[in-house]
Amino acid sequence: MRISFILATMISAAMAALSIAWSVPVLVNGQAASFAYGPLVFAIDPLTAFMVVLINIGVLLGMVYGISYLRPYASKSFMEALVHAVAMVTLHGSMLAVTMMRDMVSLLIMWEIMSMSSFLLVLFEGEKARTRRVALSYFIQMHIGAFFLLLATMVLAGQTGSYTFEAMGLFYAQKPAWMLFLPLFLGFGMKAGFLPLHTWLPHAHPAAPSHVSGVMSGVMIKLGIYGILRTILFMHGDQSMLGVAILSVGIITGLYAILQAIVRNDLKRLLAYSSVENIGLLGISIGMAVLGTSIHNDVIATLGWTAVLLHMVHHMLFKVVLFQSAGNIYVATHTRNLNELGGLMRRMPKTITVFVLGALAICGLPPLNGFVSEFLMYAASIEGMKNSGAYFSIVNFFVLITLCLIGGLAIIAFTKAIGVGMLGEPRTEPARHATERSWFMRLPQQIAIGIMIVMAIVPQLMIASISAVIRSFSPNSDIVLASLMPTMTSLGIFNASLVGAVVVVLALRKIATRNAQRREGPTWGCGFTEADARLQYTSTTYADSTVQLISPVVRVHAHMHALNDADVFPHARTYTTDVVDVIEESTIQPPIAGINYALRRLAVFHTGSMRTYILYAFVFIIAIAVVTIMGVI
Amino acid sequence: MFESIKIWKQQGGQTIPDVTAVTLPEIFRGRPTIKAEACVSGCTACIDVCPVAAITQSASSTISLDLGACVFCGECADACPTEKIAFTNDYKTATSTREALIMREGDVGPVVFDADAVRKEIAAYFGGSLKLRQVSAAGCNSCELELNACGNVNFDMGRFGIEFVASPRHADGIVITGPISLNMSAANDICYDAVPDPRIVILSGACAITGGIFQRSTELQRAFVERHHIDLYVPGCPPHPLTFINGVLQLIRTRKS
Amino acid sequence: MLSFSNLDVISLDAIPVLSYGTFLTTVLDHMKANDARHCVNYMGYRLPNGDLECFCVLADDSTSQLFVARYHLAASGTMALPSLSAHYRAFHIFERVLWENHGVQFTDHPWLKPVRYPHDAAHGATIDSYPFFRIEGGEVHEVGVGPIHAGVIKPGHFRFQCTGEDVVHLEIKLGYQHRGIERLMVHPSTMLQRTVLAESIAGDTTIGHTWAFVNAMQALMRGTVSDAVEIERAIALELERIAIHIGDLSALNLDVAYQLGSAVLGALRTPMINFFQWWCGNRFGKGLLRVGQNRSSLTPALQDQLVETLDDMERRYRPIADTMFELPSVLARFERTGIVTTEQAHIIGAVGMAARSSGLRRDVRRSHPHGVYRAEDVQTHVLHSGDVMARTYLRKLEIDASITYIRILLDRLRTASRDNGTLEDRPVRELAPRSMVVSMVEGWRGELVHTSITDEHGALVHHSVKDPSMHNWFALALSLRGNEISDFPICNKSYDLSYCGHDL
Amino acid sequence: MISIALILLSSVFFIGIVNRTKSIASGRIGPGLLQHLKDIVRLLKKGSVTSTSSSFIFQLAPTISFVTVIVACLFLPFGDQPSILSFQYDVVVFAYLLALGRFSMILMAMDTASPFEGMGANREALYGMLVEPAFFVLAGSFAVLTGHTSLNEIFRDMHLGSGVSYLMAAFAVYVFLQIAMVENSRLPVDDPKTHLELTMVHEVIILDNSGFDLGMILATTSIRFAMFGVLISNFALPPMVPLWGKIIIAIVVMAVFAVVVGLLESFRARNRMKRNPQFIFTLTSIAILVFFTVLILTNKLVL
Repeated sequence: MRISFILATMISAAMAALSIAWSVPVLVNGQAASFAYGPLVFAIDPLTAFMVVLINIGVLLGMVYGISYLRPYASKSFMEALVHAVAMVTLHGSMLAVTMMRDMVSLLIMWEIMSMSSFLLVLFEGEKARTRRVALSYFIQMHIGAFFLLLATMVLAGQTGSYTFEAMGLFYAQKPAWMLFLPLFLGFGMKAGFLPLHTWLPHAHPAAPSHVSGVMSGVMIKLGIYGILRTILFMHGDQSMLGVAILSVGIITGLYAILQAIVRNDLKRLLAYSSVENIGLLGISIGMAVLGTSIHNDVIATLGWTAVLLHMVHHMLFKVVLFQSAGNIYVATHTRNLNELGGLMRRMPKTITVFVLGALAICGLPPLNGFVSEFLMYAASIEGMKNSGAYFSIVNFFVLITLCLIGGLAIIAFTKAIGVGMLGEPRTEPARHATERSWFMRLPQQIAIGIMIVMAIVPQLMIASISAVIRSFSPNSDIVLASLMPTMTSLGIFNASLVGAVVVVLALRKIATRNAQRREGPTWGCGFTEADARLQYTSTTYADSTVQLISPVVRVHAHMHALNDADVFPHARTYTTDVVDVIEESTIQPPIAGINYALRRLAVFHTGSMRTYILYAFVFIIAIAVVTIMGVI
Repeated sequence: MFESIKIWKQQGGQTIPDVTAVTLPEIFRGRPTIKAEACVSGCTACIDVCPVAAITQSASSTISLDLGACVFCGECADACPTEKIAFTNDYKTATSTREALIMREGDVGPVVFDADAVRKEIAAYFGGSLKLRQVSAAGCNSCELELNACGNVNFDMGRFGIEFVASPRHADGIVITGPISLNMSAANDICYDAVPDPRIVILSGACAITGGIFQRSTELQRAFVERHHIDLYVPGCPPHPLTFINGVLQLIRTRKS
Repeated sequence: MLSFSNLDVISLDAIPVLSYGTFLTTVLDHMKANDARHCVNYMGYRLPNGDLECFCVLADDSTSQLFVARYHLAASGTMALPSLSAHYRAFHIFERVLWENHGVQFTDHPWLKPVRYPHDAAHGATIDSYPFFRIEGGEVHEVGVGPIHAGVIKPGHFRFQCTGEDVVHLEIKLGYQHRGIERLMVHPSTMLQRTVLAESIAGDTTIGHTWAFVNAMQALMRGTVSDAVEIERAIALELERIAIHIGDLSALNLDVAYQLGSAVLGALRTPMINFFQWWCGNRFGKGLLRVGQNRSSLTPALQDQLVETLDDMERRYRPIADTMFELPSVLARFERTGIVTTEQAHIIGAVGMAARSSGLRRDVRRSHPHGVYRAEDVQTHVLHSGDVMARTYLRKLEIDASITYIRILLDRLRTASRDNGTLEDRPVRELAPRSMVVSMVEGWRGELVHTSITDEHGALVHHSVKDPSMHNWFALALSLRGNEISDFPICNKSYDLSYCGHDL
Repeated sequence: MISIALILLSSVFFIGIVNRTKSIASGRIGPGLLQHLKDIVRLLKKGSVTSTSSSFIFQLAPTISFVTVIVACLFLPFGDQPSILSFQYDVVVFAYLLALGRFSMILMAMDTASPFEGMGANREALYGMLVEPAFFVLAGSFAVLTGHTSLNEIFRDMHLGSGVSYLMAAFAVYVFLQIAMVENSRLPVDDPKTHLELTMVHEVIILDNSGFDLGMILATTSIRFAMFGVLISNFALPPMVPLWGKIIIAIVVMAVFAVVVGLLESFRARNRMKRNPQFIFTLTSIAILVFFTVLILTNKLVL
């Protein structure tokens, strides 16, 4: 069955080669190019070229990983395997196509194909009722997003008589920006996962197989950001209110999502929330950049756009690394529950080391690439505090506080994931018997880590290579970038020398301790003679002190029959918790429950058979196309 | 705040300036002496009265007293018809060898501290800084209280860089108090194993050195004491803080010539 | 049940042997009759023919009465019995010891777990295996502390079931200190060996345990000591109380990192125990109490020195005690931390300080007075909040009360007779045959109970020691429920229970 | 250059002065000024015991933590004397270096599979997260005040003039002092003296470290403390004073800092663990006060 997937990978590789070949010159020259195939026009400007590179790297890493990840699923029927492979290629192609479309109608159609192919990918383990439920919820929510995009298209076409992107510029010049931007932001933001539209993401990403989760979290949500960037590209004039609005959504998204990540016990769920958090960071950066552009502060604008673009690539890389390592852990232990893991560092050191590096990067810590983009965000906010009036100072002051809170909370979330799930002693038998995965399953992550290291050491080259994209957002960016380059060069050298310093000190340590006697022994447990893996912090309890600070934003329901005063000798008790995403519970769950109820009544649609779902997907793609074109006309 | 300063002033310096030159009250039962004179013939009063069998009579009918077992109850001195045995107020009884704890007839001088028995790495590593992990191996709490007192304002052992620490990983040795019960022996081993090299072992109190009053108990497991080199014996029931501090200071400041 | 009082020597034959069924209903009826009754001891020993003879002693605090009942279990008969603990939780520890030492299976015992792990325990378990209560589900983490604690403290193991920083449940496992004291007591020994052994039951309660022991022996010898000796012993006991209470106040300050309090109070303990050194040559009063006599008496010179020491101590102690109980940062740690309700204290049968800080008036000096205490001039304080603050503040009140009481005793000592005892000339005599005596002394922790039983030759066949900690350890466990784990040290220190007194 | 030399020099005495102060405040003689150094030297010579539960992270973390603090020191200027490393926005680098050190120490603690160390790691992560905003708000405020974004330039151009600005500097110094107390796990957040596993933050994290690594950790702690000392003394270095004068001022300020730490630890009790977040929040709010003062000083905010 893997044959079909290998074949798919080869097709994808070809697509990647072709699209990159088209894109690189665009990035280098800053000149847009376009190719027409009949009525279909594929246009490549610097932003598209940038997205093309990002998508291709992410998808290829995912597909190479998928080849070996799929090995345990040999029992899948040929049909299912074929659908999976085709959906993967379709996803890749549609994502590339989305970035190349230049009018809302064709974008919407490509968007629908992208959604549907990812829906089929989520359905891969459709034999599990839970996966089917999650996929269905994903399906519904994606169409809520599509509906907003459709609405935006209609607004655009209704007001300007055209649905090309150029018409957006026309619209923004004449009408209040929010009338068009709001539906667009809701539609694209749903894909990206901005609050409160994120609710599908923490379910869909973990439910998909790990190679797909990486692609979805690392790449596909960036298409949402792409959509927002694309429309901002056509904005003019003072959009500072809009900037503040995006920024505020970003702040709320980032803080809320990282808090959710802290309380999650499911490793992939934690990673999914961390993706939402990074979308929040991107939102903050976009907001700052829009603000900077609006007040004609080129420094803030340039720093902001650079941070946005770099962080998109960075996040793609470490999210692929993290999801794939999580996939390796899942294959080795068959659980994603951190409370059932532990002790993996001694059993599968190479996988876990990669995970730790990924976590280091996603927490924005030096010396990895995550630090570079967070550095730019901080720089933008400090500039914002410094350079403008009180209002902007205070707005940026909130950004600054948010950035460092998110940074600190991310450290809690990822030290929890690593500390509880991978270090210490194994908590269950499966974790005890986990073994290292093959080199081929680790290869894509190592490649990604390699790219990350390069990006951390020579950030100035990375920025230079996307300067054309930055220029398209902020025309005067070249001057700012020129003055920023020495700092970025220093930062790169700093990153490299930090590693160097650690190596030097390690060497000195080795020399200094060569004569000292070293022994091994059990961890000091106060002389207690029965070691027990229960004597370790669990994922739930590690998060507890944070939860107590922030409830009721994050609600953890504990279930235990309480001990009362007279219960001197208590009877057996069980303690379990479940975490509620407050926003999900109050916004999306009631309608979804209603739809589910309706679907149960119409059981005929809900067959559980792959073919039916594929049929639905086609029906919807056609429906969307028809409705769009009808609506526009 | 003013109240605190008043208290602080009233408190003043409480520390014993020189721990090596304190005179304890006469009644304090420190190092015993046994005069070198013949006993009343056939008299075994001291041997009979001793609750811990610390007093033995050799073939030549000279008696010796083992400070390692002695609980310093003083009953032998009372029982002796000729006042041959007497307890002095000398508290410097800690020593590096087991042999030096045996008081023989005619021993009137201080307890011998054998410098040659001190391992040479002790002074090299711990001369100015020594962290100890205490193991209460079924001690009755009087030794523990006295070891705690070593660190209080009065005795202030910390000024010599000697401190008790929480983790044996941070420690340079263990101080055992109590007769080492069967139930504590495994924990005691674990604790010793957790101390990085080089490490020392100190036995504090009669119980730790010989089992003391619990010698005959079936609930002890004293293999540890036989298996390992003991660096310092601190006799007493319990040892006076000054005994302990002086013993440790002697141990870490002895440099073999 | 046979009614008697503290230090009465009763003939074994006067105690009827009940069947277990009758025993159970009789004891339960007696417990039901009056709320002020609690179990002070319940123990058993093997008769020469292998049968098990068990005694249960109840105390009625309101009437100064003690009650005893006994039953026999044939070596060949069934060992599976219904338990008293099923009805009154406070019996749990005694029944566990009976199970551990003699294999009596209490079928409906709610907490039948090992206590001391003697080498020949009937349950066969070793110290490495203890059936801890655990909360299932994989989301609670456990914290195991001990047996080797961070400080210079005795060994015990504390197992916390935690959700983050909060403790759901604490279980305490002891037994590390088991040295076989009760066995050594009946091992062929001299009276001096037994006395030294009594001094070593718990070094911080040297005076208390030794007094309880010598009282039991003196009673069995049908002898008395002079009034002066009795008063000196009471002074020694109060000195011990002051010294430990001050030391504990210092330690409590250390645990909340209030350095001034810990340093000043720590230094104040020194003159108290140094006074013992001046009096008897040992800082803990070891070697002071002997059967029939005190090895060194409180001479007028020493009495003056004691007055001086107390005056000086009071002068330095008042300001720091006042400051400490006014300092917001200290009070914030003590107040409403580690609450044990009166109901809980009653259920577990708490005694001494632990009971008095939770609203139960339990003080042997008043409820079962012996010797000097018959004058009823000692003051007992009771606090009701049951938190760390109550236990800390109770210490301050008791220090004050003890200072006052020592002054009263010193006055009485000046006029007391030194030669009206009957044991002066010959301190060690034969013990009364086939007798039993219960000796209760209120140590600083609470009631110390030594129960001695002799055979027909006057030889000691059983000597049972009960430290108040046997009851009170459960109070510590309860005090942690719902508290922060970082408050454990102050909860623990506020009780300062004895490990070795429990483990023997 | 001067600051790193000063930091290394004063780190030798820093803990010593704190402990001397505490000894005197409790009426004892106490250990000498160099006791901490002796402890470290002994540990550097000693052997080690490593836990069988732990991985290479346990071995690596102390080194990383040490390097981060040393490198962070390289960013610190001394008055108008430039630091060794400096570039725009290096305040961010400074804070993130400390965060990296914290990250590695947390993982090291979790690596030992001990509940105590998990507890310490948990607390460290939480307090680290809470204390960061206070630092950044201050850094941002000074960036606004001076118009610069590197530590070097901020301290070079921090001309204090009016009474309000001194008040602001006083607040800032107070916040930095308390940040130093939190970062170095001192009272009232943590108590380095109790030696009780259940109540500590920093000491429990290192419960399983021994030998060279432990020595390095202790050295890191004292260097980090001295680093905050130099940071604070930078507020008291007016540009007109000659270099030797500045050095004297810095030494005096640091000595006072150490004495203040010692006194703070002598006359109050530590917080209840759950009150700590609240305490750290207070620091952030004072930092926010500084920020608004700066806005007024720079005429951004007109009341």
